[in-house]
Amino acid sequence: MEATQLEQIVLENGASRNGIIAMLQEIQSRENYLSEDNLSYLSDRLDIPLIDLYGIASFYKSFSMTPVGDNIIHVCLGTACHVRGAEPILEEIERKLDIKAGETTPDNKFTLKTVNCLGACALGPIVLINGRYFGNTSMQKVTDILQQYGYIAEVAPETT
Amino acid sequence: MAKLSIEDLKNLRDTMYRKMTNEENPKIIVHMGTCGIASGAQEIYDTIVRELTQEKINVTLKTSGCAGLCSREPMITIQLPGKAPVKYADLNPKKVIKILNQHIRNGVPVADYALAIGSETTY
Amino acid sequence: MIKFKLNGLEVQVEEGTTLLEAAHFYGFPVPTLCYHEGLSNWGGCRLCIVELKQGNQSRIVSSCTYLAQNDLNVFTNSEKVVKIRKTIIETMLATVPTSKIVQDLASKYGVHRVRVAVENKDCLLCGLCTRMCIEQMDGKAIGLVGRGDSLKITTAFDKRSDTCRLCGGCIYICPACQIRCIGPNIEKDGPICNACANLEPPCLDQFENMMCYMDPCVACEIGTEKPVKSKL
Amino acid sequence: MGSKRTTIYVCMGTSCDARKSRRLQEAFSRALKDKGLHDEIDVSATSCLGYCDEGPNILIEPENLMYHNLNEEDVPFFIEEHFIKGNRLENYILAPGNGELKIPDMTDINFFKHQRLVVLRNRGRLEPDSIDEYIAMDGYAALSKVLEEYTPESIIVEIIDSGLRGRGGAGFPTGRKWQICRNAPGNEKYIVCNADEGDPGAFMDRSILESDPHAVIEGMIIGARAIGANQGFVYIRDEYPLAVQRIKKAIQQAEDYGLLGDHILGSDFSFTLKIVRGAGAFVCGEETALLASIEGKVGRPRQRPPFPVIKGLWRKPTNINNVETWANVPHIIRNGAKWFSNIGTAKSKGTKIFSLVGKVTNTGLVEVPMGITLREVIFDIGAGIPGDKKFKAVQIGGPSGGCLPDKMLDIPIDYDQLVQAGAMMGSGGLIVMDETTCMVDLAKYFTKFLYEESCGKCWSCREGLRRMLEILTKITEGKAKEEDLDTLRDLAEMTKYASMCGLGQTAANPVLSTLKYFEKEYILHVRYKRCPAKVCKALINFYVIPERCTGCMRCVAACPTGAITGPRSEPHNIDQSKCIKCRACYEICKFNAIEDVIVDAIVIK
Repeated sequence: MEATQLEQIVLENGASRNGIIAMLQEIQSRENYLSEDNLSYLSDRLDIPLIDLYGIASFYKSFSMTPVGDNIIHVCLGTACHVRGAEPILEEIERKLDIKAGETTPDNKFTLKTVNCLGACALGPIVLINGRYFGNTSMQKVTDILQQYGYIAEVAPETT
Repeated sequence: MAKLSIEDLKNLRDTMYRKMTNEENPKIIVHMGTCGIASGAQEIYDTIVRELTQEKINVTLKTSGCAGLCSREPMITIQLPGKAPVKYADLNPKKVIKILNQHIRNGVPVADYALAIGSETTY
Repeated sequence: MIKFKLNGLEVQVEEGTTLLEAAHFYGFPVPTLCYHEGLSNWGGCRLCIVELKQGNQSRIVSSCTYLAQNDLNVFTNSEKVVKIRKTIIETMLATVPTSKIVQDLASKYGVHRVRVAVENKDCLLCGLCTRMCIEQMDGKAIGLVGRGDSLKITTAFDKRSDTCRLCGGCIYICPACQIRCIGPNIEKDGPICNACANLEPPCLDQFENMMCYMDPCVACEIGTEKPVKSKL
Repeated sequence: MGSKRTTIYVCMGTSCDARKSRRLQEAFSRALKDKGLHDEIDVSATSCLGYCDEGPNILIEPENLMYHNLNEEDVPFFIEEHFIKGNRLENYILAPGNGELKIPDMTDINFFKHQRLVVLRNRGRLEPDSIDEYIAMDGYAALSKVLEEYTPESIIVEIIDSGLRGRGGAGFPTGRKWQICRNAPGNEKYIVCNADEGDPGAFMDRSILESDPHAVIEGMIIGARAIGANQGFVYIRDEYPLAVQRIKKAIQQAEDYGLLGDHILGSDFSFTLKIVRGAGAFVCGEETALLASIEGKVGRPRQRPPFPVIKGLWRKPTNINNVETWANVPHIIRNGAKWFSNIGTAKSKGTKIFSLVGKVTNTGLVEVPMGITLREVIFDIGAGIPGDKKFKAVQIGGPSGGCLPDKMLDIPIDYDQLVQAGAMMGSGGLIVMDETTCMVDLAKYFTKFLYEESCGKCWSCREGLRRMLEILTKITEGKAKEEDLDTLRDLAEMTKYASMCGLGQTAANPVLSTLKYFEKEYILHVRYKRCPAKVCKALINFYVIPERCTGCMRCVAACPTGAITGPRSEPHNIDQSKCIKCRACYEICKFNAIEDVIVDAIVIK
């Protein structure tokens, strides 16, 4: 991100320590991750040790320190989703995309994340892709949902 | 908007209350909380807009938050002037079109899709 | 002055005194691990817990972070406190079995068994080194990063810190004590990355540009070999 | 009654009753007597006829005619016209009662019938983005009442008298909290709305903010007035984008109307409100962690005392209440403390909103008066467990709450009784579980959740949870010994007593409450390596029952690992070495041909 853009974010949030989380959120929402350069800029600009910023950024779950894929998948693991079988769905997505939760596919198409409750518990299990909710999901629906975002299913090996 | 005084607030309340309780047009409320949206309330809303813009029926279309019974979302409420509100549940665009035809245009609620009639009990 | 009861004794201390300071002043031994006089109070290790009793109600608090207040009724060694403290030491021993300080605590408090899986971690995440770095050395190099399973002590972005002066303060204060820093990028950054990812207990001789405060060196004293599991 | 020709049913539903339908009934009896018709026409009360907005309503049988909007003054005229002259009064006819009203009334549907709305009274009715509609429903009337008639002290007295307790967890009396904050030394004070609703399975705060954001704002302005604060913060979860958007807009509208800002409604009182978005940390629901987060720091709790009401944000007195608590305030002021304290039990006043989720037929948000039993909520409002499954437990109070079994369902919902039962009110998540939920697995789930959310400061919380998780994992894998249960208890005790903040102190509750009420299930796992709910993968295997399998290939297609094989129309086979026990086949099979068989099943009584 350009320094002028960063400076604008700093000024919009009071240019003080109090606004630091809002600044990080703004950077995160624009770039989808927090780069070392951006954090270094904030560190110098606001005179906060870089390690403090890194500590904050790594503490809160909505920040990411590595670039994410084009599509961000959130699987809700709230209690209501858990008792209705969210884990098998997460595992199914992990198998399909061949990544673990928190990782990004090598082609940079998908990032898979978990979230601890989206507050739409009545419709569990829930999968959220790029802000769109998929309620009452099941293992069978996973491929279908992923295909809407450009996932190409492998051709199933012939079974005898 | 000018800042209100206590007097202004009371007047505004009375004006708005009259306006809301003496609605001349049929009123449709689409319940659009997060759970409603997650189960497709936006699609319902869009369908209604699309259907109604083709015709010359005056309808007050509104949104609201969650109606409470999330497992039966998406839901809408229709209130014809002078009648009790009717809540519809488990909707899809197809059902909505039928409801618009029957309830809004002809004034007869679609009993098959309706969840309940009337309002909730408040203290 | 604040007046309260400490193990049944009427005591008085100045306002702003912690219960730990009061207990130590009056000669009651309260074990600590993440506490250090020269650093801010953290309250992480929970060894210094004491019981506050009031009528039928009782509450357990860490004495290093709890300020003395009038009319408290404090017990530093109640049955409940001792039992919980033993569980804390037991889990610490299982996590960092090589720490001399934890071994001593176990021996002092009669912890003779470890019922959870023994690991060979070298860090208690007590945060002493991070407070040393920022509060005493003005290093601002290391800190607690992440939370839950990913909590660790490291530098920003796990890279060699620009602000670190290799003072060794972090190593000096570490209670797990085998802290001989070998970072994640030992080949690239050299042995001192100040990431405190102390994986092996190497000898200090290898590091010419580092000041060692350890006299005597606990690591040398107990040898470089880690105790075998059967000792526990 | 049977000898009479006609009956007039007068609706005695709540809203008709409020419109004096009882007096209407009396007027009818009187008038019929006057006209000498009382032998032919009976007058009777009936439960709600629906059409509550049109009341008072009457139904005339057997004509099946419903009239509405009747006054007692109209009655003689009405009887004259309708019964004597035989004219239908079209103006008053509501709807032809066709004898079998196909659409049930709200008050006849179990889900709505038992609910009584205070905080959610505007749900589904108001446009959340319209301040005008909120005002039409008497919104901000409580604020003007406060500014005209109350001193800050008398607001606090009103809230204390109402008996309102914090809706976010432990249930500290709200008025007392305000009073402490008001009396705390210092001129600069803050108030905070805790909208960091982190409990998985609870979403009442989200729903309030989404459907009635102005109620929260109004409550906060009143609270600020009482406490003497001029600045407030709404700390809201970032996972609720719609709620963030709506409260933002609502604040903007309130500012435009001069309900926030300088000289509110022309008074000498000024108050501004700011939104702070959380960034995904459950522990920030804890007060001191929340404050640290607002100050732009890592959300780690600190030692209390000093309590935030004495030393909070930037070491200034700070009063924190959650969304539901704030949203109750305008209603209490408008209707009076007495009105509020008449609802509920001796020590828990008013209503409570629960999010009813999990294995229950009707899921959603329910607002019920305190004192109602859990059984009523789950079986009457929630309509019980779907399918032919049996109820097993209800988890109340979020991760820090407890799991209550069937025999505890008759305790009334009340702060103190729930704590006694080993659970807590919490923010109000009710997660219903049936026989297919494994309680050990559930304890493991919560422990894992809390371990990942622990800020990591306290050894007792971080390591206690990690070690408990280690043992629970061993149990679910069938590798645990019976001594491990004692270790589990010791670890739970350490976590509960030695941790600094509320998260740690309650983090062992899921383990402790399941150990207390479902110890048998633990023993089955440990001693007999059995998971009765058939959840723990290491303890179950899937087999095809050849007699039932029709060879439809559905499971073959569903199996993600290709473990199931078999030609069409012949019984399939599951290759145990490839099976990952994902249950996909079990759930898709239409012929109950797949059975999850327990390894080394030993039947015990």
